[in-house]
Amino acid sequence: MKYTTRFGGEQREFTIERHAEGLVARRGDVRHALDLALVGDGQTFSLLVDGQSYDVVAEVQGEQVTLQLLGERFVVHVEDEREHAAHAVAGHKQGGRRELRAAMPGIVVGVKAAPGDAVAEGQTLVVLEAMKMQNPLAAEAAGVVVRVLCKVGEPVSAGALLLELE
Amino acid sequence: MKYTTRFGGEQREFTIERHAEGLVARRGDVRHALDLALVGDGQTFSLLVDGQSYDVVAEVQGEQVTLQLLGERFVVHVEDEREHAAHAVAGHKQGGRRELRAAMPGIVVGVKAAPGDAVAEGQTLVVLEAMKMQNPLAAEAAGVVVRVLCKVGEPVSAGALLLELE
Amino acid sequence: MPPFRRILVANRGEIALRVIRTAQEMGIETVAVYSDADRTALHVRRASRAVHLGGNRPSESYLDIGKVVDAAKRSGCDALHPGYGFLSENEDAAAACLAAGIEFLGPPPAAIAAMGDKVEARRIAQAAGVPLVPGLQEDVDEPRLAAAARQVGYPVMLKAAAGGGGKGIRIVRDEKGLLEAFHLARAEAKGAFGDDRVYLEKFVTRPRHVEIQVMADKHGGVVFYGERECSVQRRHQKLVEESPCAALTPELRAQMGAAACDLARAVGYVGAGTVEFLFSGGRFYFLEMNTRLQVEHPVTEMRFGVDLVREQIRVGAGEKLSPVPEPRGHAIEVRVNAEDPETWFPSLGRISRISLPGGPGVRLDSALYRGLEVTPWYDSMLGKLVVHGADREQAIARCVRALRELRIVGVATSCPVALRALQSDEFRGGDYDTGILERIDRKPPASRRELAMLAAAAARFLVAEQAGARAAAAAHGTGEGPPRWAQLGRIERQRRFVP
Amino acid sequence: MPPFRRILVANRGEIALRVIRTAQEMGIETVAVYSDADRTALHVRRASRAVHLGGNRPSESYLDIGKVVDAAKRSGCDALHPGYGFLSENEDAAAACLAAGIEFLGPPPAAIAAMGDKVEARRIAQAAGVPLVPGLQEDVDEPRLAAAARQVGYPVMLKAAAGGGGKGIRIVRDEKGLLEAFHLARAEAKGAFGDDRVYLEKFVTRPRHVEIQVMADKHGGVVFYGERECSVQRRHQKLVEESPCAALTPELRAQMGAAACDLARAVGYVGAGTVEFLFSGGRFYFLEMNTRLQVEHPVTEMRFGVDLVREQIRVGAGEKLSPVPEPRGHAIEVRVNAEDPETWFPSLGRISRISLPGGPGVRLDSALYRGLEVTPWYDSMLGKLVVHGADREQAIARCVRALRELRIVGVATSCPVALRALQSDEFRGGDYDTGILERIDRKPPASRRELAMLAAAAARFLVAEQAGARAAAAAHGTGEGPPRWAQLGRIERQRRFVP
Repeated sequence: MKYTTRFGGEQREFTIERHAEGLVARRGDVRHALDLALVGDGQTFSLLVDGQSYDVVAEVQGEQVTLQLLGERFVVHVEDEREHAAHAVAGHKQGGRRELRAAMPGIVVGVKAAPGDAVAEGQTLVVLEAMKMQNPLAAEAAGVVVRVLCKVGEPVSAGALLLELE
Repeated sequence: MKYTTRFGGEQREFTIERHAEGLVARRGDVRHALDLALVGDGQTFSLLVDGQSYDVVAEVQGEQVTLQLLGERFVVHVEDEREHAAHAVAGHKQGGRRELRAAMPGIVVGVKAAPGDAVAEGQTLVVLEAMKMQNPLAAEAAGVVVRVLCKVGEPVSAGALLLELE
Repeated sequence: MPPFRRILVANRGEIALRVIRTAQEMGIETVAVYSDADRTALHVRRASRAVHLGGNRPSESYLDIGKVVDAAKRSGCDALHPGYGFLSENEDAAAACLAAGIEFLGPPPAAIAAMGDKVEARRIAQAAGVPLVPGLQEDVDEPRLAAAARQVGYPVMLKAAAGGGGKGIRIVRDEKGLLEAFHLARAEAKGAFGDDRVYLEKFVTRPRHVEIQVMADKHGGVVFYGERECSVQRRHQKLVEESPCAALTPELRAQMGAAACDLARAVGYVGAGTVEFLFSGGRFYFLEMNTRLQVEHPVTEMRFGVDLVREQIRVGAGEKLSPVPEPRGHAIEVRVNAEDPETWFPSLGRISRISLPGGPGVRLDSALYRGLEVTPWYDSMLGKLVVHGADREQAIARCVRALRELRIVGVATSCPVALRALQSDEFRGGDYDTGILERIDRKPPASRRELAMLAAAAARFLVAEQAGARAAAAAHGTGEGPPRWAQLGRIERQRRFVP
Repeated sequence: MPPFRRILVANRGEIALRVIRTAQEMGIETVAVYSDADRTALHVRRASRAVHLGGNRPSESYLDIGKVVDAAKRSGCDALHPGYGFLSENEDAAAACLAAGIEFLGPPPAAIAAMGDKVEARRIAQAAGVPLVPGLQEDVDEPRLAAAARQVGYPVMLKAAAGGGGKGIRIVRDEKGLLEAFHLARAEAKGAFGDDRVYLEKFVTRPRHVEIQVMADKHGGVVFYGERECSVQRRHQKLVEESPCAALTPELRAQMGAAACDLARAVGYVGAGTVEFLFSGGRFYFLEMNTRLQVEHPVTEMRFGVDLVREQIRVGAGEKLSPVPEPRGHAIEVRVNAEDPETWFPSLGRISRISLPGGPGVRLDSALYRGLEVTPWYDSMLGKLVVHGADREQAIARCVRALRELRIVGVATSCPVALRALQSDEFRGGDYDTGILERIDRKPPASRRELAMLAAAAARFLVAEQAGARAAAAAHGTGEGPPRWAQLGRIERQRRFVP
């Protein structure tokens, strides 16, 4: 199976196959002998790459894989061939509307934009208080505010739609 | 629900009921206010008895409850009313044949009795080697050996029938 | 004879567990208090008794002095340990305990009040001869401005007297910009606080945050247990602490310790306290005194081989201070916060898996358990990893090793950032300051990128292969069943020599 | 510069992990070896590299010198750490490493061979002036018998020269029974071993097992790190160890330490070793020398604040011994064995849940993980709990506290017996001997009986109530679903500011 992985702005393809002599991963001309063993309940596995040993925790949620590896945390996007093909088609259809959602449950303590405002990338739009901390939620890209769906003092759940941009 | 519990040769009855004010346990005239809360996945619970707090791990396997409590391990037999009634009937039908089964997987390194031998309670019948240790398996009660189903040098799984007594 | 019969632990999380552990070792019963969300928390399960306080908002439970003191009285406690946060620096709580005949395991209310008022604290410190950041404490006016700045020495800071949160602060590097900055600061102060008073202070460049652990008994005895360096901070929240501080000479340590003890004596201090200093250019300046046990106290405990909670309890019961042992080696603490390491956003969820570090020189203080729900109600700190080594280099290597062993699944943690701080040349060199975290990349290192991408693909491969195997097994009706040894174990447990 | 580039760890379980941890802290790569059953073991996952050896029988993997040394050569190792057990006291393994140009992290083959032969070891010890149990080492005949017994002093032991396993041993308390016992012992020896030679030794009553930790470098340096008391044993297997030994005076400690160092010098020892003594009536007698790192070495590490594996590696690389620090406080180790605490039977199964103790002064060395299958292939020891306290009383209280926190589900462990030993008056008093475990009740204490029975009933009530709730929910089609915060957490992770 061929996988397209994306992380930190880079993209790489790996082909992983089970051969008679074991698992093999290929990227271009480079081949790695893999040995992959699940530990207990399916979130941890032992990965040997050409004899080098890694203890990996992986939370697989659809195409998003959150890894813990050598004390680091990596959120890697992984598509198999079928998904990759499907996204290539869908990519052309994406619209221009963007949503700002609550990254965590909390209380809205600041709304920094009103409908019609032009906002820049990285500009704080809403401030959410959670765990005694003020968390600014910023625009991921420049745009114009279409709707504001929250107000100061209001508690919101994680994932709640707070604001729409165009 | 009424429970009959047995441990270390003693037997006690408890009635546990959910009242408006909370859970109540009764044994004879003694009443205890209980607060029982499951932790995570169902093997650990927090037990408050009249405000006293206990952190309990309980493995419930049918009528056998293996508890971890204050650093100790207790294997308690617990029957509910229905089970208790069923056992009372079945109790009259029990036969005289007893089995010696392997308490763990291992290798038979000694067979200390032959068919026809009269053996005393506590007498070693079979020696099983497991984890580099010699484990003597003894008769739980006096009797006469009917059949020997294992031989020295043979590996056996846990629960394997080794010997029958009458 | 234990010094108390029963202690109410007026806190939650790892610090409540910390106090319970020591009390249990001393043969003292403990009473936990809890909010709705904390019914199955470890502090409730490990205490001798537990009392429900109320709702999840701290004001309905852990911050409600009436409820807490009432719980202590009704459950027959003769002492109360406030932990840190919540009521620990609340003089009313201390006074309420006093009134109820319950020993508050902290300083007297007057000492809490004196150190809680930052202006008063500076005044007392100055009177006790403790060095302050040089400056004019009162309102400075235009005529005196230039002379004052020259006297203090550039760079200087202009601060709103009524200020807070960084508003109304201007840093001035030379006389040229002084006047303009003064007018701007006044205007900003007026706008932000309705009060245009401004004062002038030396701007401490590249400050380190160094603090002294003090302990005082009721017989006038005051000692200190060396220092802790806490400069690895973000948003003024500490992330990594160590002891000793790499920048301190024995002379400076002795001076800072003496200053901290003088301050404790000046306010009639009892129990554990921490005097925080800014340290820069070989000089130290009083910042504030925290009148409680500090989060990072285990750093001191590992180095000195002492139990500071035991000492708190002992001196609270009127016993005299134990002698301070010689410190040994080097200790480092890393706070484990439920936070996204790239954004610092809180990370909420249910802890589905924990794997803890172990082996030599590793201590873990946490109230984590599998199944714990990390909610937004309380602090994001899940626990603390503390290590000890024969020297600083060993302690750093050990801390890195332990961080790699630590696995928490269900929420993201701040640990990767701590790991990168520990591995940075700046930290390893020992010459760092409170700006260190701003200079560290919060994103995972590029050097591991290829490996991570391959591992992620492998994870998806494994999941797919497993799903395929399950589907095949289901089609053939074989199922999966528990593994062989587990089956055997089960048989073993059920059958012995059954009649 | 690390002293080695890459170390092969020729072991499994907690000791393999122990070595990997220190090597990692020293910047040395590690190569794990594993049998089929150990593919996902922690030592495999935590090492830098891993090499498969073969089947689960030790002879097919961990005991196969050829395979192990070949793995070390092929993976480019310049040193090999044998741990304890397996090849650790095998002179052929040490010699094979030597021949392959790989540093064996233990003593030279000759020292292993000398101490491995118990008769030879006694001879060398005697020559080095190390006290032995008094007696006649050679065959004793009837004419010399009475005189020899009088000289040694009653009670005496008659032992089969070719003996073992307790056969052919007779204890004689006075001269009256001597001759009869002698004839019986000869007959028994003849019957059991086909050899009727018998020797005579003083019977050491109420012996304590006390051992000295030595460390030697390649430059003639030999030091000792105090003693460990290991008298809490069953079937000659240690269960609880502590340091210091409550019965030792500073003078005795110095004498035993000097004797142990003399013995190490006499055999040209290098690395870590342990000299075991019987201690009784204020006197000590050489028992044997273990030419490897001991299971209970962490007791010494906690008290001295040292890393003995680091020292092994350093001296193996030709470095000189580090100075021995002053010991501090008291340390206790409890072995955690997968055994039924009432029968000592091995307990096998899959570890479904672990909850580890933490907080001050607690160390855990284990290779446990959730999902681990405890199989009959290897030793039943799952790990070790080690605590440190300011004094013995504190250490005992801490160990009791930590044992109460430790939860392992899936197999039974020996911990309840250790807990009861620690809580016994005999242990607390400090005046105990190797018979202590026989005097302790292995059944759970009656005082908790009522509580346990109530808790068991409550557990069944809860299970039934939960099953009822699930059934009701299924009937109403509401289901259970994940808890609220977990759901929210999931949403959070998936959505941010999606276009």
